[in-house]
Amino acid sequence: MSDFPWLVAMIAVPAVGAAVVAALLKGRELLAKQLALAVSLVVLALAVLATVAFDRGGDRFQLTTSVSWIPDFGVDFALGVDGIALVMLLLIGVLVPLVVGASWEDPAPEGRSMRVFFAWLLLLEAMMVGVFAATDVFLFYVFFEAMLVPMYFLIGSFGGPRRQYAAVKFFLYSLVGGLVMLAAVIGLYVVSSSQLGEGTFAFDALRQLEIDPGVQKLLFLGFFVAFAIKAPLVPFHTWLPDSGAEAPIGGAVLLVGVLDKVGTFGFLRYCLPLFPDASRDFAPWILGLAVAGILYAALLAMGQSDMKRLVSYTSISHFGFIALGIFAFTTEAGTGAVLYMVNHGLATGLLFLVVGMLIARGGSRQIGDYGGVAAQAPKLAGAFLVAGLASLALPGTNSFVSEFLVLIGSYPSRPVFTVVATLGIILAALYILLMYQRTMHGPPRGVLMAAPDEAPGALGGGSTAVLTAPAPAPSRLRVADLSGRELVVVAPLVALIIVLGVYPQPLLDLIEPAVTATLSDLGAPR
Amino acid sequence: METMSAEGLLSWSWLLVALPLAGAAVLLLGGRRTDRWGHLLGTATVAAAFVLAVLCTVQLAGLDERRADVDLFTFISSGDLDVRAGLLLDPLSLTFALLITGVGSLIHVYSIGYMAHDAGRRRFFAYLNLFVAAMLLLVLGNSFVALYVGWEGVGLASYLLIAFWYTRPAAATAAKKAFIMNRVGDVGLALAIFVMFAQLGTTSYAGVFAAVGTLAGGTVTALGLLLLLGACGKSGQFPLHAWLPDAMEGPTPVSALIHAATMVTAGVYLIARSAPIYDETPTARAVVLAVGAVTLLIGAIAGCAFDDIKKVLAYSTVSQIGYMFLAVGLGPAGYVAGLAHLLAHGFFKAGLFLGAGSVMHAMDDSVDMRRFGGLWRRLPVTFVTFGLGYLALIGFPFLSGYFTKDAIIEAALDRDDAWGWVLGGVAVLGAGLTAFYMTRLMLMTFFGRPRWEDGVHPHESPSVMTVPMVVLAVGSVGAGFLLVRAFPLADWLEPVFGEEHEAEHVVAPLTVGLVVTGVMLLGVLAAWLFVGRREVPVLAPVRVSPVTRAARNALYADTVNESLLMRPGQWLTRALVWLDNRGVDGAVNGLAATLGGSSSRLGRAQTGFVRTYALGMLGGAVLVAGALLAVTAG
Amino acid sequence: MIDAPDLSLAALAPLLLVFGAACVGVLVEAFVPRDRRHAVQVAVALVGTVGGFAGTLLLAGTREVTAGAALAVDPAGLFLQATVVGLGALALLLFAERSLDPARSAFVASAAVPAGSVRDRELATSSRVQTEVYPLATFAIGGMMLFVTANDLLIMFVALEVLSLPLYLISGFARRRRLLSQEAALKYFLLGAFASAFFLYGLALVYGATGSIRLSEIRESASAEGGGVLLVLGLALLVVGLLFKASVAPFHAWTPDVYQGAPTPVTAFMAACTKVAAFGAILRLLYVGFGTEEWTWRPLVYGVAIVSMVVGAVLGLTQTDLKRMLAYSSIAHAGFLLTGVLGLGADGAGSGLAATMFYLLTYGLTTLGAFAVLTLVRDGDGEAVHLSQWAGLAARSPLTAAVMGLFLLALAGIPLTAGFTGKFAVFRAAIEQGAWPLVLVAVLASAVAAFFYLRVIVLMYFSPPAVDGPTVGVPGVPTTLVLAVTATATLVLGIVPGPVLDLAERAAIFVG
Amino acid sequence: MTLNYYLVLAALLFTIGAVGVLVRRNAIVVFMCIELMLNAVNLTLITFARSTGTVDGQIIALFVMVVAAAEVVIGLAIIMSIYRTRRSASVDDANLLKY
Repeated sequence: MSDFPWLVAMIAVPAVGAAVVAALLKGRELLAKQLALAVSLVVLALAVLATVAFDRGGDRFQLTTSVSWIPDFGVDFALGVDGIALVMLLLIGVLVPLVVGASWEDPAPEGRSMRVFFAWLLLLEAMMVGVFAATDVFLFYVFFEAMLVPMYFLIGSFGGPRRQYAAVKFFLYSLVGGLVMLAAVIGLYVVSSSQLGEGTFAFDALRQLEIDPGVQKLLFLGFFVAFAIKAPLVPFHTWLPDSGAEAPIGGAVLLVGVLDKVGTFGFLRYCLPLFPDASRDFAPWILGLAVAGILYAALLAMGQSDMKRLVSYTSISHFGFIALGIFAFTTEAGTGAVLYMVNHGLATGLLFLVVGMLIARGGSRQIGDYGGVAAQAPKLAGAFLVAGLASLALPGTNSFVSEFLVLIGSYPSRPVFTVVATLGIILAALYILLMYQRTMHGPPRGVLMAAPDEAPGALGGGSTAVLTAPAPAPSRLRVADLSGRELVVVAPLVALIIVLGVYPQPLLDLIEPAVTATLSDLGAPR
Repeated sequence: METMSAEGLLSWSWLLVALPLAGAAVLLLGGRRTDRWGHLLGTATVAAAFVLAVLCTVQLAGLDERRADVDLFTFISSGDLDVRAGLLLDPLSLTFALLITGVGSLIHVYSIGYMAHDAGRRRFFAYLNLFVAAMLLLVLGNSFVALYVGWEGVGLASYLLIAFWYTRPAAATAAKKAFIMNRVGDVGLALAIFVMFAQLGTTSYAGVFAAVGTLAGGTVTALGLLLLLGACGKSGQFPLHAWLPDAMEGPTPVSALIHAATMVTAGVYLIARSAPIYDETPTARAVVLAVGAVTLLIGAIAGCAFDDIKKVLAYSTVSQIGYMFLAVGLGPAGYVAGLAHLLAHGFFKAGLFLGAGSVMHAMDDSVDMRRFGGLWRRLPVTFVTFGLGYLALIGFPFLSGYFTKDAIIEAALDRDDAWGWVLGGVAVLGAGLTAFYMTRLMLMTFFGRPRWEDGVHPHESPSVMTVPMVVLAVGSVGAGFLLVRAFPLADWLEPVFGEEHEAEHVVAPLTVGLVVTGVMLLGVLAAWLFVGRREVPVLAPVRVSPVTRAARNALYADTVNESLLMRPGQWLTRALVWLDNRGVDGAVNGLAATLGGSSSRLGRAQTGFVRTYALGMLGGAVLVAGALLAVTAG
Repeated sequence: MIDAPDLSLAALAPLLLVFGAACVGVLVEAFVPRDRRHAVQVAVALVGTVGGFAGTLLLAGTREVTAGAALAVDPAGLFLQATVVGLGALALLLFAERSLDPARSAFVASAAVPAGSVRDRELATSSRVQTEVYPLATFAIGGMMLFVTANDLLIMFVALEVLSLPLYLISGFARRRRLLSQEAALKYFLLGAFASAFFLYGLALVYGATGSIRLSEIRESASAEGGGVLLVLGLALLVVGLLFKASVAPFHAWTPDVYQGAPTPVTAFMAACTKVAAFGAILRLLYVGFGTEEWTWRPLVYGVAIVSMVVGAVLGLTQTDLKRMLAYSSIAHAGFLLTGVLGLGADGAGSGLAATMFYLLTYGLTTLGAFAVLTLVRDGDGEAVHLSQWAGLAARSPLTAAVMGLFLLALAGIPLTAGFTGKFAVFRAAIEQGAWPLVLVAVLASAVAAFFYLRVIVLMYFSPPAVDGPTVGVPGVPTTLVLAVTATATLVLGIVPGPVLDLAERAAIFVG
Repeated sequence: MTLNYYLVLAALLFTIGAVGVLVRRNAIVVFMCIELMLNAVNLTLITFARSTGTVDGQIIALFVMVVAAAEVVIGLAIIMSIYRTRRSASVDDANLLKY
């Protein structure tokens, strides 16, 4: 069972699926959707089976595949996962089918076709799997950059009013980071060739290098910039609110839920083990950035009037917690940080989906255009509340476990940073409840009021397309509550949020060994 | 303290939490199809929990250890951190469990009637069940983490219930305010847990209390203060008390159960539970005392000035919990007294709120006492039950308040130092104020000439509402005597707080009793002089003394919060948004603009004239040659 | 009594084939009736170039210095020759495209007729096509092949002229917008001649300093008595001449104008082949002739590389004409190539040569393809090259947009395209020699450059189609072939570059 | 060393040519200046041939003349065609292509 090339399959299936979907004839939209859904479900199944095949007690990297790819550069097509990568693969597997479901009834922007949307989506999935599964730094880089293209087209072709600006901004930010990292990757290769005779990109080999501290600092910074932009840490963050706000909901979910995790994943997988000394030297600064980011982004979130921007800022704040957990260098915090990546993907994913469903009904992203929705769409409100509570890390939801682990794990080694970070939980409550109160509570307001001639339920329909706000008008409209399809999309996330909130241990058992290994690479100060 | 795992019925005690939780789940997920019987299910689960609690208590009383651990499953385990989900059954936790489920059941029953005509009744019972589950987890959990989970759980339930009528902006805002101020306290609690883990490597009661002695004094004090911060947030103590009166926006049964009887006393529970920590740190304990005393007065003073019946009761709650903090702040001498007062308060304050609810029910949901008056004839049952609760609260001799409050005052005086006298004095003064504002309330509500608005026809509430009120009234009459004299709570709690040492009294109990009663009577008299004798104006007089104005503004707590925190926060947020857009993002866009600008500026060099290009080439050639020569020379 | 120098005809076969084809072409002009001329010319030119290409492949591995040590037929030379002649053949196919332009050719019927004259107008509509371009282009290709194998400065100079003169001419052959075309020719010619004067003066000085013009001997005497002022000046002027051809800033001024004015197929030809030839010569001159003077020219190359990358990337930002934009991109890429040139280690070690040659191949293919796409999108008078005209192209013609997108991403150096592999190779070569600051500048420059490639994609995909937008012509067999080859190559060299990299690796040998 | 005079003279001629390219407008004259530069090079070559005592320099000079001749053909052709269109041989008139 375990010698089946799970990871290759998980990359190949969606890639092929994307090609097929793209090749479909015009007008075969429905078939395209069904194919996309089927493919993504297959990937989910593969992910689950791979988890079964994964032996917790076993080696660091399992389910490995390695084929020589570019011998002249010493590049292998080498895949393999440790617990950290595995849980991320599971997250991808869970999110993509839901995104497909959520985008099911989106109307395509004129001149475009949802067929293309789903094709890009599947390609993106393949790339994301690859980036987490790669155990060859070159391969990782290739996926890291190639991943931009599908997301670029998702934002640019299917996004909101300012999608062009957002898409280019997203692409250039990531590209700059990526190119700087490229320089560092090559540098690493050169170092390896000088130490091991011939250059290699194999992660396990590079881990053994003894790099001179000065060089380490340079290389570390090269990687760090790329990951800090991706994650994103303040002050490299300003692309995220634009992208998050303009991206189609499906894209936004994957962008914030998975794509950005590549940054934090990169810290843990590459920065720490490859450049231990530099990591230790820079840790205080990075922790400073992280903690500042937690509060800064949280305050900014409160200042937003656009729901999608708000959610994006909350994510930036959460990434601060993850970074704090990673650079605290303790098992508890590290494990918590990885779990946080997963949980944040689920919680913020749900939040984005629900916000998208609300926007689809009201046709506006402005908080001020809503009010009293709960009275008419209790299910929607409920899902919104669960997502919000998860996002403010209420005990009983999954996020609590990870946030608690991060903080309690960081406290012993970094008390000051932790105390400041803990203030973030007050702000989290503030920004979530502010948004919830303004949209769901109070008397009906804004776009819920519409001209009498408009038929009741005119705001129904399940699409998550991003429109611009219609002018508010006198009388009341009925907001359709979640449709059956939307419930199917939302329910799994809600369930996972609760279950992982009460019984997170299975995931922790998967993650912890990998984190311990990483920290042992970090080793004692040399 | 080594732990012995529970067997028999006790090992099923997790059902205490599970039952109401299941109820909540069914009601929330079941949707409309559970509307018809939802409230019954909700009540049933809590009632069942109560029965179970009683049985557990009986069995526990049988054990010589009077302590049992129920280990359930691993909650969070990573690295050195190992948090197991489990329950700790001992007299303290079960006492609370009984109070919560008992009073809870009564209020559920009451709510059946009270919410009969509300479209969201099912939702209401779901939230109530959720609250009971969380509250039970809070008191039964066997580690600070479990407590924290329940702690925030009740916070959520309280949020949902305060905002139950969420279409009213006031309700929504009050709910948010409550949650946020609670969160402030939660930060303290969370930090305390971090410190425990960092210093002791564990968060379970057993582990922490066993090792707390080994900690440095400063650390223990820090622990104590952090826990106190949490307690203040939850129990509406100074300086985090401003949310509790606003919380009255919720339906009255909620005010009775959550914001009077149970949740707001969680802080007292926390401090009592953490006795081993506070035993190590007189400093923190002194702060607890100070908080208690200050809050006691603030609550009492504010209570005198409001015309909103629920607000008055809310401030009374604040003040009474101040008494409890004062008590537990006294240490071993006061724990039992504090808890006794807590239980008694649970009865009579719940009763008073239910009574107030019944009054509102009769007065078309009006809460303005200036529009009441002369209700005793129309609402006999309510009047009687409410009256008994009133007497119990002001400490009328031989009713529950009398015993428990006096016990606290005695304990305070027994310190036999200046502090003792100050605290005792404050407590006595508080008793007088309590008598004043409660009498004022009685007079304005039940006596005098009716000042009802037109179209209001007061009528007694249905029995489903009155019965619980009667039960609670009985409780408020008897609880004090039972707890202090008949079956001393002290003996029952002895395994938790150790032998009750019979302190020799500085002032004879009888004297204390007489003094307190005297002050109480003075308060009543004053109230009659100010309110009872003359006609109550329907509109609150505007030209009043600064003292009254201050009292009406609850001593400006909200004003301070707003001007010190809210406004600056909003300002800071606006500033940061500006900074982020203009500054951080502006820098990036600026860079892009600069590149674009320099591009078109450099582009000018591309004049299209061959001769310019040639010049450029020549210049380049000269540069190249020069550079090369320089390199060679150098 | 002078004895004839040894001529290894085998080693010269590719050159002879191409030049032969060119001469035959001239004869064809004279003797074949006009109506059949075009077909014959195309046939002859293709036979010559494809034959030459085959020849270079057959010769793979030979290392000999022949023709009186005037030519060095070595692996590197052959690799570059193959690249030049291969790309040349593709470019010739673009020349031969007849189904796109309503007048059935991109070239003016008779260059001698004044633009805008009566005769010109009637010719513009006539079906008469001119065929001199084929022998001219073939001569240019031959010159380039000679250029990259020239083992002595005189041959190099002659080759330079042989490749340049035809280019000057055919730049002026555009059928449409003739004024621009002629202007381009004039500028290219004057500046080109100016530059070759510099090259020649450099030659003279080097000759004076070393008493020889043979690269190997220059190397010896240079290492023997070190770099005298004369030698250094000579080197400088030689380099200037070559950098001009390679359109490296600050000698780039002609590039945008000429690229824009010349007929698009010719632009494609220049962009791809001239670049290869020029860099081939630069590599040979610096590695063979001045390999020991490496300490001298390294800082120079370092400097011009930075200038070139920055100028190209920054100036490209605000271009609205696609051909001009690609011209600036070619300037930037010249900078990237120079980072590869720096990859020469002590005693000839280092992967610089291989990397640079590989980059030349990938860049040539990609840019050729990009220009080929330009020829498809047309409006009333010729190609629609203004950026705004490309808005919403994806909606109108998805395939065209997709192919263009691919080439642009490759130019931007996105992984899984040839462009990325090339960039990686040259950057690696540079970092191995410790030139990481240069690489840092390079990556930032390529990020800036990426912006204007992206802008085209944004326009094609994310913008609403322009009203009265251009029509996308249906390419005939030749252009289709070119697009197919270049696109495929761009992908293959991105996904499985192994074999070709290996080839370049093994071919990285200069003799002489 | 008298030969240096020739070199200096050649250098001067080359410079004059280069400057001429920069300052003259008429395409023909500009082109002539370039020719002047080439001939300056020839002079240099001959001088060096003399100093080094090899004939290579003279041979190169011959080559250069041939090439120059070829260049003239091309150049004049281009200039003529432009002149016939625009009725002007001024290089400054030809600047439609810029920026």
